[in-house]
Amino acid sequence: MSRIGVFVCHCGENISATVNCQKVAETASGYEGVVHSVDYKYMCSDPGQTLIKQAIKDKNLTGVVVAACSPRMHEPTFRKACNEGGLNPFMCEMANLREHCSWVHDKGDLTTEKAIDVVRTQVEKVKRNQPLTDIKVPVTKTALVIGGGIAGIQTSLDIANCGHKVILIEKDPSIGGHMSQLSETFPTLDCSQCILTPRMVEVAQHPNITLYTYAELESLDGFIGNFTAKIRKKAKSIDEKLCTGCGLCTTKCPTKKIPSEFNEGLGFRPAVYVPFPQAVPNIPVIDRINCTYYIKGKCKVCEKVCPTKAIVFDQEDEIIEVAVGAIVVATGFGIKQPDFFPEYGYGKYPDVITGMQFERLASASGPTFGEIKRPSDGQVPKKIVFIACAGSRDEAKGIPYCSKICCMYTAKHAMLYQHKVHGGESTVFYMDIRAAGKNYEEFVRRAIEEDTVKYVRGRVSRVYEKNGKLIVKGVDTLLGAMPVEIEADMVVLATAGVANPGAEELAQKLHISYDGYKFFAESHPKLKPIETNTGGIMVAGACQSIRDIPESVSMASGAAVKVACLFSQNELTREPLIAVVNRCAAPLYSTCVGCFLCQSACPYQAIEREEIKDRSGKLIKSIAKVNPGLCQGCGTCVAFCRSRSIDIQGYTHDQVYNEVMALLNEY
Amino acid sequence: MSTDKRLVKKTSLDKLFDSIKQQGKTIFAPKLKNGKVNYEQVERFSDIATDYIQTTQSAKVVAFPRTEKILDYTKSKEGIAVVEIDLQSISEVVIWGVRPCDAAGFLPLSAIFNWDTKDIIYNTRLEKTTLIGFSCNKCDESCFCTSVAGNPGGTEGSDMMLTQLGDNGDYLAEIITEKGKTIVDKNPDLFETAGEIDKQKYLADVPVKFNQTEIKDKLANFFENEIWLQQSLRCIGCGACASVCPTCACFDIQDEEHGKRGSRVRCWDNCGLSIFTLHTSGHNPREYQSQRWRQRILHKFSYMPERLSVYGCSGCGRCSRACPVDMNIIEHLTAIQEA
Amino acid sequence: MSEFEPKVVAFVCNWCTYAGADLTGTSRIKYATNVRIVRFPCTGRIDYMLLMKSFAEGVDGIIVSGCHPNDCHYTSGNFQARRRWIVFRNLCDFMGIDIRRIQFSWVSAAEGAKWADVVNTTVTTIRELGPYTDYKKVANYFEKEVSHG
Amino acid sequence: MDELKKRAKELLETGAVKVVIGYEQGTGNKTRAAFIQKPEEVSRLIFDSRCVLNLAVYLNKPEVKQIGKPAIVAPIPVLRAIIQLASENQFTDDNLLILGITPESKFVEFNKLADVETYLDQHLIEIEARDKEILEKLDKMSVEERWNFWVEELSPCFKCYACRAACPMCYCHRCTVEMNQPQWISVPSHQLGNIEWHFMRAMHLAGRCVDCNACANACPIAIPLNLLTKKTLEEIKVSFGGYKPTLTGGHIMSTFKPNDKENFIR
Amino acid sequence: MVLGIYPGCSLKGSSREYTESVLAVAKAFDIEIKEILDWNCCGATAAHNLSKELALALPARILALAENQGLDEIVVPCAACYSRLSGTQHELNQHPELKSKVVEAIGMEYKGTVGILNIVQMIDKYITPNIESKIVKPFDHKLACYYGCLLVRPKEVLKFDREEDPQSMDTLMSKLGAKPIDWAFKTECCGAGLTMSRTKTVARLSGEIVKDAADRGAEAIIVACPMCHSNLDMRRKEINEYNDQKINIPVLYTTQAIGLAIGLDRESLGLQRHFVKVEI
Repeated sequence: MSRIGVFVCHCGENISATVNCQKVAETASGYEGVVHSVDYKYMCSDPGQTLIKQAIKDKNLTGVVVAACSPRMHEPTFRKACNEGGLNPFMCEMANLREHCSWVHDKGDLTTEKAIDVVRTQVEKVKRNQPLTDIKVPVTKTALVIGGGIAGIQTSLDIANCGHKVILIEKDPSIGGHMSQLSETFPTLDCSQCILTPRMVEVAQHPNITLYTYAELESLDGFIGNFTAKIRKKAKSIDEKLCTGCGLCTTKCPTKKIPSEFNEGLGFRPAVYVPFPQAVPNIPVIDRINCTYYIKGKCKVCEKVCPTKAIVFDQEDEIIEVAVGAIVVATGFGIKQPDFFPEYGYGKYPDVITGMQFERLASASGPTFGEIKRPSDGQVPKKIVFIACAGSRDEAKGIPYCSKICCMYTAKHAMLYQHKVHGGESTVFYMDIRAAGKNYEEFVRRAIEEDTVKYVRGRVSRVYEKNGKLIVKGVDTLLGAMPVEIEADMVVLATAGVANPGAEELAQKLHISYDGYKFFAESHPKLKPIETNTGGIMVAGACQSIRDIPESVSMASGAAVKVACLFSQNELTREPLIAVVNRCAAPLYSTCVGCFLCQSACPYQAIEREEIKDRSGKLIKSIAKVNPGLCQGCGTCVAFCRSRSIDIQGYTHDQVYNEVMALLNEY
Repeated sequence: MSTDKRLVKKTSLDKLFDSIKQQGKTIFAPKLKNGKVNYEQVERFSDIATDYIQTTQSAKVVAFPRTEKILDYTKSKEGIAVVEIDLQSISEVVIWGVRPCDAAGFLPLSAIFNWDTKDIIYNTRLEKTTLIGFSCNKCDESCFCTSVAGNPGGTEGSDMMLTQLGDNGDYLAEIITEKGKTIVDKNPDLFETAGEIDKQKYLADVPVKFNQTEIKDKLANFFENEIWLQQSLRCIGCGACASVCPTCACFDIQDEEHGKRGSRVRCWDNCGLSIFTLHTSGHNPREYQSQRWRQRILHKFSYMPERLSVYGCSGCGRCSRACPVDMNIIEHLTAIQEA
Repeated sequence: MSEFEPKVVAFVCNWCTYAGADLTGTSRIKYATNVRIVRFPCTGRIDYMLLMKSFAEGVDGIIVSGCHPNDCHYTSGNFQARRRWIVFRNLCDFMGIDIRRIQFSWVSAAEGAKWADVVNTTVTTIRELGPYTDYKKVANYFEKEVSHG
Repeated sequence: MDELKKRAKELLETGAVKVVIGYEQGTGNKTRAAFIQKPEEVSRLIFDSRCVLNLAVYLNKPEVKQIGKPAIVAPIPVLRAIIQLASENQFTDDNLLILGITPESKFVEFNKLADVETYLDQHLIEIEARDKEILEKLDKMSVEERWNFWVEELSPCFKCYACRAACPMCYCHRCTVEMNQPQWISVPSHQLGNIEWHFMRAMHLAGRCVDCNACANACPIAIPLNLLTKKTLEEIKVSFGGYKPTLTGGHIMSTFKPNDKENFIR
Repeated sequence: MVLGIYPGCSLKGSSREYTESVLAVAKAFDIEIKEILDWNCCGATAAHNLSKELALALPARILALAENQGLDEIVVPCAACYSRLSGTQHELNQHPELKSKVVEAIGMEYKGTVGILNIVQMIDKYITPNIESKIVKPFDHKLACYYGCLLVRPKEVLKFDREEDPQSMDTLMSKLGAKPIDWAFKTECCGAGLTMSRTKTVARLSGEIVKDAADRGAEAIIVACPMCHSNLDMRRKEINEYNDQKINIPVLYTTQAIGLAIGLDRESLGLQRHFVKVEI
């Protein structure tokens, strides 16, 4: 039998000015199961709380209703008081007499009646409350970081410096990401590699970081604090332990004319290669698609020249399994590729290049050693046109969003061009200049004012070649939509940043959501921009949305903090207000019939499959099971389950049904 | 009392109806709706269906309604206050157009409701009910009253039995009980004297399909037999058969509660449903449909004759007609007899 | 006889509408006393059978309210709920259940004034519609003695 | 038909299946389910327009499961039910063989559930004109008239649950009406409880009902309760682009589109 | 094989040769072309500037006529008409309430199910598959395929070729043995309806087109739109004045090019009607 205590708070006069608190308490004392009912001036005060604790002891209460302010205000207070009084904290409910009653209604019988009704619903609810205990989930204090760009590097270093183990995987042969390809960075124009490479080396040498390059996530199981990741280490055809990174194989490889990915196709690399001189690790891989040995079955020059016998042609992909407690996804972005801009002739005219290609041309380590030369004939372009928003903010191209970084790097490109080509003429076609960042606007102004870059506000309709020149047809909207035609030597497209081609597949492996553009979705756009909907998985950098370097780095550090918070406990403690699938005696075991339609309804992938087997191991039935580590307690599955086999603790069918009954009937 | 025989003119039937109606009685009679004929409260004689073999549901609803309130209660800290239903409030009912098998069904039903405790509510309802039977001049492949000791002109259970003498003919009225006589007494003009009439030749010819005594004997040692599984494979375990059966008497007691007030209600239950025997522990002694099918047959043809000396079947064939998967009771009983 | 006072139940989510209603309180915006609020974690948790039971137990009007699309605390509970309501409402209407008596709304934690408005307009609508006697008649089977065949 | 019988015989002879679930002649003009377990009994199998019982309902029956792997004679509604059930994890390719029957009563065997799914693309659910007319008639009524119509129609229901038993989609081991803590739906049959039961049944079938009419055919007192599921089917078509059973991709009512259209939320 | 045709005003007037060549080519490939009876104006550029409903009702009536006359598929050789008809069908299928309004206005049953083909689609579907065996004289010329503005736009409605740098005509011409040139004016504006009111503007716009084609060595310009044809062909005098250069490259319809390749009589293709003499 329930023994409920009702405590009606006056809240000074906040409640009692309009509600007859005494009458509320008196009426409540008449309800079946209510053994104690009082009103008091300030329930949340020390004496008020003592009143509750004392009553729990004296009257041996099994449940408490505090009729006071909003539970969003003081529920934790009173649950704590109950706990201290010796009652399970979840046996306490609040009736909202202040925000939902006294403050919104005038003094009168109707207001008091409403207060009585509200108290009664909570009495009937609390009678059906179950003592609950917080959920404890163990934590494996190793983080998996996916992607070795600047975000992945930063987050790995931060987590590792907190004293936690990190496994960093990178799909390419070297870490460094897009940042390693950049020439100089806005708005300071410091050399990208100069600031990045020390961090890359730090990663390689950090005792807490295990680095797997040329590796990708194969699959992921488990949940927050307890993931099991399978990692595919693609065969490099090199024994990493034996290789000293001397580079002999790469210089002797007879297949030398493979377009270099690192140089965006503007230079060449051999079939056994290190993507760039500062690569970490400094260990080559054999590109099996282009290697003569793999194509024709003979060559093996690299094997012959390797002083440490590190070449292993028959090496196979290796799958390793690691246990991790948290994951940071930092897989970066992709760049919209040719065919996308037939009107700009990208792919057709060699001197129409992307911004990233320009980075390589401008980079001291690039194919031209930093000299701006046309890819077609190696001439220095006298006139250059930069087209901003090449694809971005263009619904017709399917990319309505702003790629965010292009305004800045275009200004930088124009500036670099002006610095490198004296007397050169550069024009930037733009829609708007979006330079919201510390020193960003100043940087753009410098390009325009000091470096005399010509900014034309208008779009380019077409680029075509005529007599060895690239004719750029555009419009100057600031001069009354005047058509502009420029005979340029080179055109640079500030191509839209897009999600990585493999983003969707990866998201499905990780069970995280993604938006219509395949960027990974954050849990909340304002308040949880780093977490995903799947507990324990964070996002950092441009895989969530296009980001520049400082943003990526801050986000990466933010993700590291989230991971460190998680790892600061030995066990995760979570409120037990989560869904549970009922279990009952044989032969039913559960009323769940295993249709698993709840799985598609759950926003958190918290519903798993549980197999019930007899003693001989024969499957009796498969039923749903809620993973307490993942469930956030929204209850969507509950309302969806036809057989009502899932219920949500704290808002069970029995509780809410009787709340409604209590509202509408006399007791 | 010995059966008094009278003649009612076909053209007087409506007058008889109106007269009963005027006496303030509620009349239930077969009525056509959605292509099915069922007992409904009927206000006008012309609403009564004429062309039908048998109503979908049985007449038992009058004495044993599908849902009836037994008592009201109010809870308080002091205890529970109970108000039982007022038997006086039960109204006088006439069922018009009861078939012999339906009327005969009240015998096993009454046997169940009186075998230990006398069920006052049931008995009161039955007492306040007058059954005006119409014997059958037609039958269909589901009819088998003659196999269970009934016949298409059987008077058992009825208070008055009307038999139409040929198509468009007048009616022979057999006055069977005092209640029947009361009707005659109230309408002496409508009941003419009848000569010597052999009603047999006006009745339907219902062939005998099996021998129920033989089946009863057989069932005594038939509990473990594979026939139950074979026969019930296509049974989907609904309660259609029990709901339409004139002799099925299983009921459930439910409290319908609204805050401190509530009502205790008696309502039909169905042994065909798996939940019927489900224990709170989760154990179900009749876990499979075959066991529930066995129970249905054994109950009607073995347990009831043994314990109550009356067979639980009047041969109306409603279960076969209502069954969505064609569980034909004649076929199954014949198979048992032949097994 | 005193004027008809509609009984209205509101099923709301904890994160947006319940908080919004709290804000109505802190802003001291007055609204009709007829409404009683039942709190749920999310609109996705709200069971349509509760709406049916409310009518059966005698309410005259119902408010169901949660976070605006894209603002759900649980990201998609309100989207799931919206689908359910589309079908639910259609079926109600088809069965002759008066859907004018069910008001669905999105009220965010910042929309204290909107909450007061939703309550007041709903109460006014229901007051004009009068008590839901059609449903009450069917629900009140106490008054009927038996259900015959 | 001969082809079907031949194949059924073969399957039983080779032991590929233990039972063939099909239709046979029943009492009078009725047809009924047949469970053929011996090759020589395949001659009992029939198929014609009277065979409307949805045989998929037997696939979840424990006694039938105990016989062993079944082959099932499956006209379109049964095929639809099979796919929906498979999507609800009730069986896989391994434990079922499908002897399909085209709308022209031709035999077509399916090797995989996925083939059935593809086949059904050509046979999308279309509500019959006759039923559409009734739905339209009801739509034109006032709310009060519709309410009275349904009170009238549903009041006689005595809750035999034949509709539930005949429905392949109602396979829950414990139906919500059998839950009693809380008791969502009154056990006794009365107007309110009946309305609640049929309402809930229609909601539970929303996005799952394959429109086989088994429920209405099963009702001993001919309540047109399939109108409710038909109405939800129509609404799903209007609001979410229609329902077709699919093996993957979630369920209409457990998925959503952020731009689902409605005009009733303030 | 029966195909409906909606000619529109141009094909009955200034562009008779287009009609002639379409019919001649169709005949050569055993396609029966049935003109929609009682057709009306498609609304062209004027209607949608006045009233949205009118602009939808005019094409809808044409489509309804086609439906009611039992035509499942129609070819619309004029690019502007094609754009209007396709746009209307798309819009009405998307908006049922608009549809019912328009149906009421035209007073005819309208389902919106007729297949609408532009000339290139029609050729692709019914002619290209059988063309190889019919070619008697490969059309071995350098050609500038000119698409104009309406043939491929708007993409979301037509879902045909890519808007910028379209390729379908180029592919088609290659099949005839021609060498389409890569040039910059495929979809540039020809000046369209300004040909009457602002002839100078048209001369400049069309002039750039013709000049680029000529500069890149094209021997002919291939078009799929009567308006484009008029401007590039009929306005050649003004064009040449603008360019201050005499450019004689002819302008041919796709169907005329096909006709020549399969050896049809030049007269039956209406080549004699061009202002710029066709000498290839």
